[in-house]
Amino acid sequence: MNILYQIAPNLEALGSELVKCIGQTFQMLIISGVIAFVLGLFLGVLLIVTKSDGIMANPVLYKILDKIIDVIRSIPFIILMVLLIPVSRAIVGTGSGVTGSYVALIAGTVPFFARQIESVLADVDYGLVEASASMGFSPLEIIFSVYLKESIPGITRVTMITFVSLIGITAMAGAIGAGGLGDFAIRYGYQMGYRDMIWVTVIIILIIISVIQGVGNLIIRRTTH
Amino acid sequence: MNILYQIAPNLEALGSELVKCIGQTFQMLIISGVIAFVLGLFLGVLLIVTKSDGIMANPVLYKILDKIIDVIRSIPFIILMVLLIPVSRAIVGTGSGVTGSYVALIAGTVPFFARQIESVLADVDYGLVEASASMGFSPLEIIFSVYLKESIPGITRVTMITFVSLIGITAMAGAIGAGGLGDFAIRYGYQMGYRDMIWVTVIIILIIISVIQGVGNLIIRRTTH
Amino acid sequence: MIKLEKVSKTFRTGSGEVHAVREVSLNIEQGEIFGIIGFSGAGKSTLVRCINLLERPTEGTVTVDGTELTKLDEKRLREVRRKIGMIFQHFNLLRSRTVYDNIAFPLKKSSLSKEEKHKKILSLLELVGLSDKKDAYPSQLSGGQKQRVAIARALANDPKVLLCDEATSALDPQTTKSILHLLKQVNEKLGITIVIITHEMAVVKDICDRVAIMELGRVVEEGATEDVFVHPKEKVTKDFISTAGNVDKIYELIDEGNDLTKLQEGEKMVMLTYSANNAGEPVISYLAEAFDVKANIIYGNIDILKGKTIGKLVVTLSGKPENMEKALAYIEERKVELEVIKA
Amino acid sequence: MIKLEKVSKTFRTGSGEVHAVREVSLNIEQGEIFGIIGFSGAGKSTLVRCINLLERPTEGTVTVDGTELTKLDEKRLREVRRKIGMIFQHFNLLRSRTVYDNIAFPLKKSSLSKEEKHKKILSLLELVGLSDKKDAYPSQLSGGQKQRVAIARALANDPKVLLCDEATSALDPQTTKSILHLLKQVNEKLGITIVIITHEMAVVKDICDRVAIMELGRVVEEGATEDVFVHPKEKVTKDFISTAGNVDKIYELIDEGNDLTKLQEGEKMVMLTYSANNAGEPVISYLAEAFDVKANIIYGNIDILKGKTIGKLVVTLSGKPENMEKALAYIEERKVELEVIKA
Amino acid sequence: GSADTQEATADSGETTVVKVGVVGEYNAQWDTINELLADDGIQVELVKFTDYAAPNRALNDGEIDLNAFQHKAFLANDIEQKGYDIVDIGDTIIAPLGIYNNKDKISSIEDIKDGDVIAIPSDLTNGGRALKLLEAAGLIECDPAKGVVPTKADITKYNKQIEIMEAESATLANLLPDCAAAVINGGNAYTAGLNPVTDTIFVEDVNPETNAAVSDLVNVIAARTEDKDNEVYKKIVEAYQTPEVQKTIEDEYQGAFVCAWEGAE
Ligand SMILES: Nc1ncnc2c1ncn2[C@@H]1O[C@H](COP(=O)(O)OP(=O)(O)OP(=O)(O)O)[C@@H](O)[C@H]1O
Ligand SMILES: Nc1ncnc2c1ncn2[C@@H]1O[C@H](COP(=O)(O)OP(=O)(O)OP(=O)(O)O)[C@@H](O)[C@H]1O
Ligand SMILES: [Mg+2]
Ligand SMILES: [Mg+2]
Repeated sequence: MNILYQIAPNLEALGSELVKCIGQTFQMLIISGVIAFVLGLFLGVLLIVTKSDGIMANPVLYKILDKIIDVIRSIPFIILMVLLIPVSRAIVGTGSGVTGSYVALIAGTVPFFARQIESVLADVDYGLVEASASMGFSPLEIIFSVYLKESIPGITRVTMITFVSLIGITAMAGAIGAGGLGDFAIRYGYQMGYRDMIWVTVIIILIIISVIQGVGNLIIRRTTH
Repeated sequence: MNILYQIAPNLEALGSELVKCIGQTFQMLIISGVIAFVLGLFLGVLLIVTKSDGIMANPVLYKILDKIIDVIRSIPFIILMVLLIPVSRAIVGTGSGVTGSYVALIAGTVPFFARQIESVLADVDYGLVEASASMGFSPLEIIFSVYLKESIPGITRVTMITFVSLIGITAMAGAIGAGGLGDFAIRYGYQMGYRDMIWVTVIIILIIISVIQGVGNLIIRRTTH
Repeated sequence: MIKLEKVSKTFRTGSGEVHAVREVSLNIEQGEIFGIIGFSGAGKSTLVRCINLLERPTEGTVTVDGTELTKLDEKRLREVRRKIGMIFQHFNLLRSRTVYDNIAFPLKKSSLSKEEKHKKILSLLELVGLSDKKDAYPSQLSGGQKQRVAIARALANDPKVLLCDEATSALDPQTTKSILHLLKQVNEKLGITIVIITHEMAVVKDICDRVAIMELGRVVEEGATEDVFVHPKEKVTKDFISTAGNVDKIYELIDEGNDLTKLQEGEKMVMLTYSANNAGEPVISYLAEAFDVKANIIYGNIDILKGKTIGKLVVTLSGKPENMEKALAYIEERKVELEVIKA
Repeated sequence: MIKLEKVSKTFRTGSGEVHAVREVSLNIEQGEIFGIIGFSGAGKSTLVRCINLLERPTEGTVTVDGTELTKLDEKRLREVRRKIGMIFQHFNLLRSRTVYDNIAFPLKKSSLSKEEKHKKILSLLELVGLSDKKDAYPSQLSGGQKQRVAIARALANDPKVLLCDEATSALDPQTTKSILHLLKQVNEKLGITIVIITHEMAVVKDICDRVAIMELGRVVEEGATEDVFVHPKEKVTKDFISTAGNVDKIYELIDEGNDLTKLQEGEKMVMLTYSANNAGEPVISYLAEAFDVKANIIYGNIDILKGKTIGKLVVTLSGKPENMEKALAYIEERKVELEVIKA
Repeated sequence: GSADTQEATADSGETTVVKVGVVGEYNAQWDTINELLADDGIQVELVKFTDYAAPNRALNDGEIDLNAFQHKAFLANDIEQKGYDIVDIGDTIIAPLGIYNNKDKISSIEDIKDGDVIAIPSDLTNGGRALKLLEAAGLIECDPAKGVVPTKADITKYNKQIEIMEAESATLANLLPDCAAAVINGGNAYTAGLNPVTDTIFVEDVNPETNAAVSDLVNVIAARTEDKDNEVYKKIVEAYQTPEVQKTIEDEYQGAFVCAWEGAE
């Protein structure tokens, strides 16, 4: 501990604040991460199957989804966050703090994730889809048994990429008072100029990312044959 | 023009400022976009070929690159930008303004793009790599003729995704005085509360994104057989 | 069972339209094994893919088991498809699943109990000789092993109709034989209708009741296998059968001036064609006995098709000129087709 | 030209080790066409992939054209590989390139002028009969068309050694023939050494000078094609040859009680094996002439291999009992192998 | 916390928690205030925002009870633009802006020449003020109609053809080497280790007698209008405006912040 304080002298004073911020980050990552994963997967699948050559072709729905995703992605996250405050208040009762950040974090992650899922699923060998269709599987069954099952490695890869991006935007959620590691780094490391705090947070985030990558790579190795 | 002013009353006063910001955004997007594309492609390829089962297997180099990318992605962009001010000053002579933003924008984009390129190239049929190897092609030739050539659709897809993310982070480059559309929206739309300015910028960004997606989809359609 | 009426399929490509299938009408009976042969690119795969509407015909109707598939909605089509097994030319195995799970895949919707499914899969694995590979992934299999998994998978759901797109092309003759045996068995025991695309004439001979020959998207000839083999009408059919029997090789040998084809003074080289209506004729023996004409067999292929001996034999006849003439006349009489190749 | 010494290849998989190739030593001469046959999963593909080191042998050395490949650095290996063409079992065509560009692909590093390359590609397209598909993409080709592109591509670089992994398995017999003809031609004209994996005995018979039979990763038999065909030693080889000739079918027919196999009193059904050292014997004629024994041909396959007639014939002999005995003795004398199947 | 704190009485023994929204980390004075209020059973809990636009909204929406981060002009603009129903309930400090020079390039206002880049804060709180300061320094002229918070669009005349670059307040000190000078507020300059006396070439006049506009630039504590007379909040304001707090501010911030309430020295 002493050596730690020597390397990062501000840690002594800011230690408890840091711990609180780590907690906030985890809360944001886990809750909005899980929800964004499910929603993004759903949307990504919807994009693939409703495409004009998809198994549930519906060009109108595709076009609409496609545009909505583009619109949301066109809004700088910081502004998106503000625009969504009323929405957040309607859904979770508050527009600020950790709880108030979920809606914005999800909205900032889902379109991006959905696009990536779309990209992964587009690489599934169409022969497999055909084979399942020839066995009389319904579109829903094809989605689960072929599209999703066959692209677990790809889905894992983009989930890792998205997760890291999510960590990036939680840093901005500090703007609406959600705190978190990124915000801690901005406030103390950047605005207050405590360089040691930047490195401490970066190392913590790096550990989080490494754990995620480790798990992800394991899944990829296990599911690639 | 009058109708425009009626819909967006603040446009009259802020019009010239907006035009200037559009210019700044284009400058940032084009210059850092092009450089980040080249660097990211290079790094993504390097990741794929140096992997333990790659055509130029070099686990040590892979591990180093892998970690560097993780470290950079662990740093919240706003902080990355500040940390890179001295670097930028060393390279392009200034750490602020549009010119000073390039280094940060590139550093914020490349690791992300490289990861996505890695993901795309991982999906190239290894049989094709083998076939080229059996023809006596060198690793470099295999990279260009097989990995890159065969995954143009995938590369295009992730380039679009990354490009949109790049637009997102240019909004933050306002912090070092680079201006741009996102910063315009934040300052006038959000801080000053001119809602019409938010929508004007969102629409402009949407148009930029739509053009990019249009071109991208065209390339994908042309290169998918 | 399967009725195609004026089925056409046209692909639109960058460089124009490709008429892969043109106005094909076919009637495949319940319980039949129906072969489709034709040169590469003739449209065989496309035609078969039209049967279960994997490829929606540009024109024409497809009726399977009394149901007009081209009119069904998606849901009903799925139900019908569940009873149509298909073996793909490119296998289409699920990469993320083991051999066992690939075969289990179509059983997902089956009403069998878990135990029954397990047994069924094991017996299918046994059948295709892959019991020891049940936990391997497709990427760890040889080409033939993949094809065998595809076969087992197609059979898993007890289909009423089985569509096979070159189901044995990657297999050695022994394995091919056992697979064909298996197909014949399911065909006979369970009355499954089988449509089989192949370019191996042996396969057609062995198990097809009827056969259609395709050329440039059209079915140019169609009929009972033995008829088509013995009396091919179209040039393409003849080509196929001769390449299959390999008897044409004699012409090459003659061209090459091979020793075997060099004739002595007065010898004649003839090709005898045995067909259903002259089977059981000891022609060569009779020639020797009655005309003192010796026949030396050089080349030949005599097969039994539907219980009848058919095929071709190239022989060199030698004997006195007057006997030779009589002998030839005699052969002609016995309805053995004869062609003097070289004299 | 190609020398394998104690080459072994072991794959490590989740469920244990797979010994795909075990201690194989082979010597393939310059200008030879060398066939490899064996059941599915025997290790043929793996062995051939060891020749150009696409699969690095776990043990053993590979020498091509006097160079020990297993010792070369990457750069030198690439140079050697440029002279080893390969046709893959799964084609491995580049999806983003047209047929034309796929064939042009290996020519990238060639020293030919643009004009020469163009001419060469067109002539290769002509050769494989795909001139009209030159602008098509692989996804728009039928299975056989893809294989033909792969063949053209492998020939583009004027290789000294050509490795073919089931290069004709997806092709109809006619196209197969023309491709084999082509291979034989390049082999003879340019002295290219060809290693060919196949499960089509016709391919082996047609063009292979020597053949190796693999089983469970080992080469169990090896020799000149005609020797192996006429005097197979190992059971697996016999199986292969009999399935190829299809003569074993007679046993099935007997089991089935087919009419053709029903014998009259005193008749005998025998199988005659013609081999290189009894060729040119008009056995059947002589039987009739000398013993008054009639031979009715039921089934058979007589082929010309390296200028000699070899093959099997199943005949029913009928005649007086004493004559029959003499006849059989006579046949034995003439060194035509004889086996009484049913009496 | 929130509105029910109204009912809380000072001597009920329970601690009343009041959420105060702040921006930045210049909060030493709140520790002093908490000490002063401990006896009254009032505890201030700081909610830290990084963004200037957030605290007013959060206050208006009831997510926090008070905020203390802005000057009067900013508050007035926010109320006007966004329709917030909030009021100021007490003056606090003023953070004087200074024009900090790049010592390699210039050493006085007179050294500024055409084409020089001057960086100013991009946020509204300080941006308009910075322009006013540049106007006071004689470099530009602004549209008087826009009051104390003009934007770049309101510049009517450039006396020197300077190039004004807007950047995040916290980075300004970092960007100084790229500019001729930068307008930096007290807090950020303090963080960056700049001295408001020795490192500036021009400083904002914070004396209300000589600079009338400055009264609009005094920071305030704001509350929802309905809580204008809340006793607890009044106590907090009182606690802020004590010599103890003034001492803390002076000791901690060395002139980066100047106490601006009535009665402060
Ligand atoms: N990458 C691999 N990992 C594990 N096992 C493998 C791998 N590749 C091949 N095998 C196994 O090695 C054995 C030999 O395979 P190989 O592909 O050489 O067979 P083959 O003789 O070419 O068969 P086929 O005629 O069916 O193509 C098979 O049992 C196969 O399952
Ligand atoms: N998706 C497609 N787009 C364009 N043309 C196609 C497509 N699929 C097939 N074709 C063309 O249609 C024709 C028939 O193809 P098909 O696959 O039915 O041939 P096939 O008889 O099965 O040949 P093979 O024996 O080689 O498999 C070919 O000329 C092929 O190039
Ligand atoms: Mg086909
Ligand atoms: Mg193989």
